[in-house]
Parts: sequence; C-alpha cells; structure tokens
Amino acid sequence: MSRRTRILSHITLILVSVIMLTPIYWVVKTSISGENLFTYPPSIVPHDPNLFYYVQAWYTVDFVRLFTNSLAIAVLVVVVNLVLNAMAGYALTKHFPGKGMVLGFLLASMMIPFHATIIPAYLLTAKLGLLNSKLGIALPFFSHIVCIFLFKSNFEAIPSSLVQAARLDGLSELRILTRIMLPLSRPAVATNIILSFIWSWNDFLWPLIVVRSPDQETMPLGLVSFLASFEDTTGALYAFCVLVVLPSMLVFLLAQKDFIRGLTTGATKG
Amino acid sequence: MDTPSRHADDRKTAVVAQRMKKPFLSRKTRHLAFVWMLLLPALLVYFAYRAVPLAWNVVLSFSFWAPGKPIRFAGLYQYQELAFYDGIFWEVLKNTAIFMLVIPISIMLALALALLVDQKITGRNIYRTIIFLPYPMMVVAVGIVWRWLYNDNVGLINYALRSMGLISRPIAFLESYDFALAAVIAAAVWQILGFFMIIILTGLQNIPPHLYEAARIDGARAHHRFWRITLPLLRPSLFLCVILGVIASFTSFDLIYTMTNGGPGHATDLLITYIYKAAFTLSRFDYAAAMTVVMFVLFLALALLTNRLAGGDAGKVDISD
Amino acid sequence: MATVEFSSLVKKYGPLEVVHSIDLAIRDGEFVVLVGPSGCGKSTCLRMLAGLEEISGGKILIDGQIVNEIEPRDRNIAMVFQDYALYPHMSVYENMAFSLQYRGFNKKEIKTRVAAAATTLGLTDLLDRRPKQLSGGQRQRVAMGRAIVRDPQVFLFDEPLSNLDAKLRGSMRIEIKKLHRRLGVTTVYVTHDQVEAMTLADRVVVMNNGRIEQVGTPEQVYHHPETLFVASFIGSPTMNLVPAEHDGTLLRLNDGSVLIRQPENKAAQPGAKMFGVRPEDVTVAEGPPPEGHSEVEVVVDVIEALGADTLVFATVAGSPFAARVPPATRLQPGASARLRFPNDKTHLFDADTGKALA
Amino acid sequence: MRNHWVWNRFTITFGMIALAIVAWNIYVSFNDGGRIVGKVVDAMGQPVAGAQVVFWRQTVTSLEKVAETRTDAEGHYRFHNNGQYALVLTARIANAQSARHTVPLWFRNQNVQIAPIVVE
Repeated sequence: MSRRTRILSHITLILVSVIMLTPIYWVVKTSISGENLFTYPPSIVPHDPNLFYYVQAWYTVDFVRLFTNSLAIAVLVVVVNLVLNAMAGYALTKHFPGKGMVLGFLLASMMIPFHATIIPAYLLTAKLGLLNSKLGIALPFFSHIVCIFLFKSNFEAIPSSLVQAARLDGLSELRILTRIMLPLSRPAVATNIILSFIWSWNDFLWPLIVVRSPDQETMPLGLVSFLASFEDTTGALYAFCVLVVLPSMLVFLLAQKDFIRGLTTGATKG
Repeated sequence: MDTPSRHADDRKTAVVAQRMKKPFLSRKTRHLAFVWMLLLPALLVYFAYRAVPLAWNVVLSFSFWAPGKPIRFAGLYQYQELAFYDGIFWEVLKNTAIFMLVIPISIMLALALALLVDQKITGRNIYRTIIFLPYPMMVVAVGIVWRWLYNDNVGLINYALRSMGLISRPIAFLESYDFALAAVIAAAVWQILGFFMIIILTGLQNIPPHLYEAARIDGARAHHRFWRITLPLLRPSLFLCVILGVIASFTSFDLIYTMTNGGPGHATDLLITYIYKAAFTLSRFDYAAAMTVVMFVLFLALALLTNRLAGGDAGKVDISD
Repeated sequence: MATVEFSSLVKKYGPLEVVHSIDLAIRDGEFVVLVGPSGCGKSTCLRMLAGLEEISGGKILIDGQIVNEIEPRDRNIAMVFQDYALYPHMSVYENMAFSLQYRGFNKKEIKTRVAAAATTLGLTDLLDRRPKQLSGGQRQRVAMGRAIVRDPQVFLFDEPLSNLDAKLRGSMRIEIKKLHRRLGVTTVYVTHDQVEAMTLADRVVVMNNGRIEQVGTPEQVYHHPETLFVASFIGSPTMNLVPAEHDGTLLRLNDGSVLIRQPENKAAQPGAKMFGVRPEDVTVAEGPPPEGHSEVEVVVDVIEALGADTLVFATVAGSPFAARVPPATRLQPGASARLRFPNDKTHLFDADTGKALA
Repeated sequence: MRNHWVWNRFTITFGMIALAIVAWNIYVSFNDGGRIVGKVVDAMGQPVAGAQVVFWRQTVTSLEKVAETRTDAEGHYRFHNNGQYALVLTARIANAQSARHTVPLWFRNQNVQIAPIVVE
C-alpha cells in the first residue's frame, strides 16, 4: 500500500469516526455540564463539568427499579437464549429424519419479523396471563434464530473427531455439549450474549405494549416517560441517556473481540 | 482363546460383560429422542411467537373484532378500507418505501468503510470499534439525541451548517415536511452502519488471500479484483445486510416514536408506527392486523426478490450468518 | 483384552452400500491391520467397531457379545484418531485423565494411571502443556497415552501416523509395536500405508471397495497374494502385472512373444490371464537362462538410482515393467534389455475374476 | 482452566463495579444524616447573628419552602433530615438578603457543610 493511500484512508476514517462520535460526545458533554440546551452558539468544550445531573436523573426517576427490571429481563433472556440456542444448534449438527423440515421452519420463522406479529403476540400473551410481567416481556425473545445458526456453524467447525473421542471417553451427548462444544465455541457464546443482551436491553415496542404498571417499566420506557414529563431541556435527560446506554456499550466493549470472531467462524463454514 | 491364562481371562470377561449393559431403547430411537428434546424448547418459542401469530393475524384481518367483543367474519372489508378509503395508509406505505433508502445508503457506506478498515493500517481496530459503537446504543436514546441535534434553535447540526455558511436561517428539520423523513433516515444510517460494516468485514476476511495473489499474478488491476473477486464473494454478506436492513426498516418503531412520533402530520409515519397507533391507541386490532398482513407480504416479496438477485442461495446464506 | 468378530457386517449410506457383508475374526491380543486405498471401507469398519457409526446389517461381537446396540462409551474400547482429537482447551494431564473422570475412578487412581502412562510414553514433563504447545509427535503420544490409561479391551488406531513426517513415522511405528508387545491388547489398526501394515501387523486385512480381498500374515499377503488387487497394492514398487494369453502350454504376451514356456504348477485353463512378478525378483539377464528361469525383452524408460539399489522402469508389450537391480547396472534409458526372473516367483491371475491361480 | 473462568475481564469488570457500588453505599450510610450546617456572614466577612435562613426545594416549575431557621450568635445555622439531593438556601436579615444559594448534593440526605452565605 502506498503512502498516499494510507494517509487518505486515515483521513477518511478519522472523519467518519468524528461523525460517529460527535453525537455520543455531545450527549456526554451535556450530561456533565447541562450546556447547549438554551444557549446559542454551543460551546465545544464543557465548562465546569460535574456529575450532579446524574444525581438528579437518579432521583427523579426510580432508577434502581427501572434498572433492575431491565437487567432481570436481559439476564433471563441471555441465559435462556444460551441454553436454547446452544441446544438447538447442537441438534442441528446431527442427522435425523425431519431435519430438513426443522431447518425450513426456522428459516421461515426468521423471515417473519417479530414486529409483524405484535398484535396476536399481544393477545397470546394476554391469554397466557403474562401481560405486565417480566416473563411476558422476555418470552418472545427466548431464542434468536440467527444465534441458533451461529452455534450450528461454530459447532460444525469443531473437528468431528473431538466429539467422537469424547463419546469413546464416556461422555453422554449432553456432556459433550457442555464440556467440549461450548468451551470450544467461546466466540459464538460471546456473540450470542452480546446480541441477545443488546436486543433485550434496547427493545422498546414490546414492553411498551405489554407493560401496564410503572413497577414493571423497563429502561427505555422510563426514558420515554422521563422525556414526556420533563421535555428535553435538562441535563438530567442526557445523563439518563448515558446511564441507559452504558450497560450495552460495556457488554459490547468487553466481548467485542470474541464477538467478531464468533461471526467470522460462523461465516467460514457455509 | 488358547492363552495359558484362560481362567483369568474368563473372569475378566464376565466383569466386562456385566458392564456392557444393553440399553432399553434402540440407539436410533434414543438418538432421535435426544435430538428432539434439544430442539423442542426453541421450536416451541417460534411456534408460539411466529407461526401462531402469523395465522392469527390472517384470521383477524378477515374479521371484525375488538377486545371483549365477539368475532365476526368481515370478508375483505379491512383490506377494502386500506386500499380505497384510507389515504394515510398510502402515504405511510410511500414513507416506508422511502425509508428503505437506509439499506442501500448504509450498505454502500459500510462496504467502503469495511474495505478501508480491512487494510493493514494502524489503529484499524479502534476505527472498527468506533464505527460500530452506535449499534449497541438504545434506539430510544439515539432518537432523543438526534432530536436535539436537529433542533432549530440550539441544535448542533444547524450550528454546523450555519457556521459553514451553508444556510442563513436555522431549519427545523423534524418539523418540516421536506426534511423530517430524510433526517430520520440519516439517524438510522448512523446507527446501523457499523453493524453492516462488521458483517461485510467478516465476509471480506473470509476471502482467501491467495485468490487476490493469483488475480494479481494474472494481471488483474485493483478495480478488477474488486468487481471480479471481492464483490461476488461478498454476496452472502451483502445479502444478509439487505435482509437485516429490510427487517430493520420495517420495524424502525423506536426511532420514529421518539424523534417525530410520525409527524409532522404523517410525514414520517411508517407502516409499523401506523399499525401501532391503529391497534393500541385506536383499538382497531382487526384493521391493524390487515395492515400487518400487508406488511408481511411486502416483506416476503422483498426478501424473495433480494434472494433472487443474490443468486437464490437464501438458505446457504442464512446458515452461514 | 478380548476377541473381536465381524459377522456379515454391512454399512449403507442411504441406498449406497459401502461395506459389503464382511466377516472377520480377530483373536485375543492380536494386532490386525486393515489396509486398503482410501474409500475402501476400512475406516468405516473401524468406526462401526467403535460405535461411532450405525451398523446397517450384520453384527459386531466384542468378547463374544453383540455390541450393535451398545453405546461407544460402554464398549470399553479406546481409539487413537488421525488428527489425534486432543481437547484443545485442556492440558495434557486433563486430556489423559478426562475419560477416567467419567468412569468412576477416584482422583488418586487417576493420578497414578496418568503418571504411569506418561512415564511409558515419555510425557512426564509435558503434562501441564496445552496441545497447541506440542509438536506433532508429542501430540501423537498424548493421543496414545489417553488410550492407554483406560486399560481398554480393544485398541483402535485410525491412520494415527499419517500426519507425521516420514522420519517420525518410522520411529512411532516402532513405539506402537513395542507398546503392543508390552500391553498385549487386541489392536485394530487402519492405514492406507502398506509399509505400516507389513511392519506392524500380526495379520493384515487387505480391503478394497468395501470387501475383504485377503486376510493373512504379512508374509502370506506379500508372497501369496490371492487377488490381483492385493498383488498390485502390496509392495513398492508394485508388482509388475502384464496381460497375457495362456493357450494351454505357452504364456504369450499381447505382442505374441512367449513369456513362459511351461507355467509351473499352474494347472490353469487356457484364456486371458494377468502375469505378475515382483520387481525385486527381476534381474538383468546375462548369458543363457538357467533352468526354471524366463526372460523378457524390454525397452528401458527411466533409471532411478536409489543408492542401495537401482530401479529400472521399462516397457514390455505396451505394459510397464520394473526391476530392482544392484546399483551397478549398465542399462541405459532408451536401449532395450533382457530381464530375467525365476518361474517359481511368478504369479498368475485370472484376468476376469482377478483371483490368483495356484 | 478454572482460574481462567474466574479471572477474566468480565468478572473483573463487573466485580469492580459491584465493589464500587458496595463501597459507595457504605460511604453513603455513614454520611446520610441529612445535616446541613453553615454560616451566614456579611459583606465584610463578619458572622451575622439572627439571620433568617430558608431552605427551599426545587421542583420542575417552582421553589417550595422546606424549612427555616435563624442563625445563632456566631452566625451558624443548622437543618436536620433535609431529604433532598439538591438544596436551595437563602438568608435574610432586616434589610439585606443573600443571593440564591444552590448546592447540589451527591446523594439524598447527604451531610453537608455549606460555604458561608453572604448577605448584603
């Protein structure tokens, strides 16, 4: 690569990075200074940064309740996802009569966006008596087909001789999954955790429909009602935004290496 | 067995024979039972929250029904209303189609960025992380942030445009019929760009380098290599992006809800937000169901179309993702 | 230790039958090598014996008991895989101890057994390493160690040396042989390498196209191949095989020249035959042929000097014909030459059935 | 291998966060008496006795009075159980009064020592 293309690449990437980061920077800056809400022109660097907007956000909404609700649902979703997807993915590495049908059904289900089913899903959840409950919010997200296939292709990338050796070593099929397959598929596990966590944590429409009382509200619902009652004229709103975004960011940043590797391993084995 | 220690061998055999117990069910049956036991929970979820709702939706769309009322057959009534009496529906449909510009825009940008980041340049991991960073952010928060960036009095975008001398008076992007949809599209691109870039990047990294080396020896120039090797081999990744993009554009509820709530008028209402309003604010579940069926049919048609364009390998791609 | 028996063993993949009704009895403590080209069904047989493949028909007996329905883990067998199949996320010690943990051994017993196996194989210093940190030969040893600690009834080897370089392969071959002599466990070994088969086996089972061609000691298989396939598969360079016509008294080549006047002890019917002689039984003719010897006129194509001896590749009546001769040979490529062989070292096969004619 | 599962960046990060939360809560539990103490001084820096100090609460739209007290001979004043996470204080004597004194707190009911309020 020539020097010129390298420099051009850097310039382009830096420019894009600035565009990507500016909104994030702007929120963080406002959340620690409360500037730019009323005044014009805006200041680029925060004056007198402090954390008191976070204190305000914390006490203005019942932050602990929102957070624990969201976290409980996300943890439930992530754990169940890992179990169900790994199990289904492992089953799909095997040959059995009806496999084609199962694959067809899963691919067809993948073609149905969840949003296209919200009305009956809502009615069904009501029939199950799960409206306004954490289980009701979590249930539709208990498995992600993308992640099933991710596990499937990761498992298939593991040499079959390892599985056979384990079988001869005396492991039951279930133990092969837990002791051999899963430890060797850490990237797939990481990808699954990230995706199911982000999707559960950030989901808004479904809780909006299912949740009826404030004590079951999740973070995005809390954020929207905060916005409704305080408008966007206080630094606390942006402090709240930061707090809301932080957990999924953190999970992503921690697991991003495995996350990308998980996707790659999946894609190598077509 | 003609070894001298025959006696000892016999004893050992007995022990072994005892340990090699024959199980109750045949191996085939046990294998099958095990596989279905693994599959069942996941399949149940999809059955309950995909297959059943889809059928239910179709039934609802041919009925008159509201919560607490008996269900009556309506024939094509709901669809007739959609097609002939609800002008907003057509506007919403148009908006949804325009909103799909998110897909080509972000895929092209993502492809360019992926190619840049795929080079061996210092800091590429940092660039990659930064560009992906918006994706994990909560869409509701993203909506709030962008709403404020677009603000006509104190918004950063207006400030930037004004200080660059591009506009003389501030524009109220989200209150303008001309700009609102474009503004929402820009925010959507900003968020999903990094996700597409990662998908394309993994596709790029799976292209064996010796293909490029061979092409280079064969005398192919850089742009030949891109059109003849990179792009064809990226087709599965690009197809995946399109499908995910189509899903995202049909389901971009959160962003619209927080940024404009469909306004001004219905200038930024998408199918999904309109369905939500019909069902959960007007309680017209039957009508909303009919719209959902339309949305699903459109989605399916688009998915099949892209699959056709991608060379008819949908199954393969979906498995490889 | 145990006997192993295949009885009318069949393997089908859908409509495709890959193993056609095989019968084989392996004695207690015997070292049997299944050898054949790739796709001949040898690995499939081994994997059916291990329980890794379903048996489509017939039975497998271990120690007199039918094991068709018994899970691999309950068959009390150990297997060494071609790619070693070491668990990459476990240390050498954990790899070796792994199966014992699932067989109800206590920690102390596991420790003793692993230590003993490690000493036997010279792995004691490597117990804390991960498989990634080992060389190919060391991994191979760990794979064997993992099999040994189990103290199984039957040892299975699935091309265990094919990932090693030639030199290491030679020394590992010797170690496997030693190990078998010491432990005396019934062993079934699959390879496509005839050298391994000849050097390791008590008995060699030559397989082709899902059938057993011949079972016998290495000597039997080498000196008395029962079929054309065995003759062509065993030995390097392979046996010279030339189409010939038998008219009752004379064996003629395609070009009409007489190959052997009196085919000895070969009370064969007249007809199309395949004539065979091993390159090492062929010499360069000098003077008149002695009693019981025959000669052919060949055109020399290539001469390969290997040091200890020289390989002469020639053509006779359109068929390739090789000879392994002493290094000091005057033959020149392109020239014609007379090659000689003793009649009692020749083989004759039916051209249609491929069966040896004795 | 065991250690690998215990000591990875996930457990360390989340462990640190948990630890920080615990530490913070311990600190809070020792400092949440809700005591507000301060001093009122005049423009010369002399303590003002008998000044009326009012403790307000900021709501979305307005200020609500929570409590009031008078300074002692040394100019000191004191409130208990403030129950607030942000304070607004004003002080006044006969003909002079202070600017609005806004003090954000780190947590509800925090014990604070407030910088002298100047009346002029």
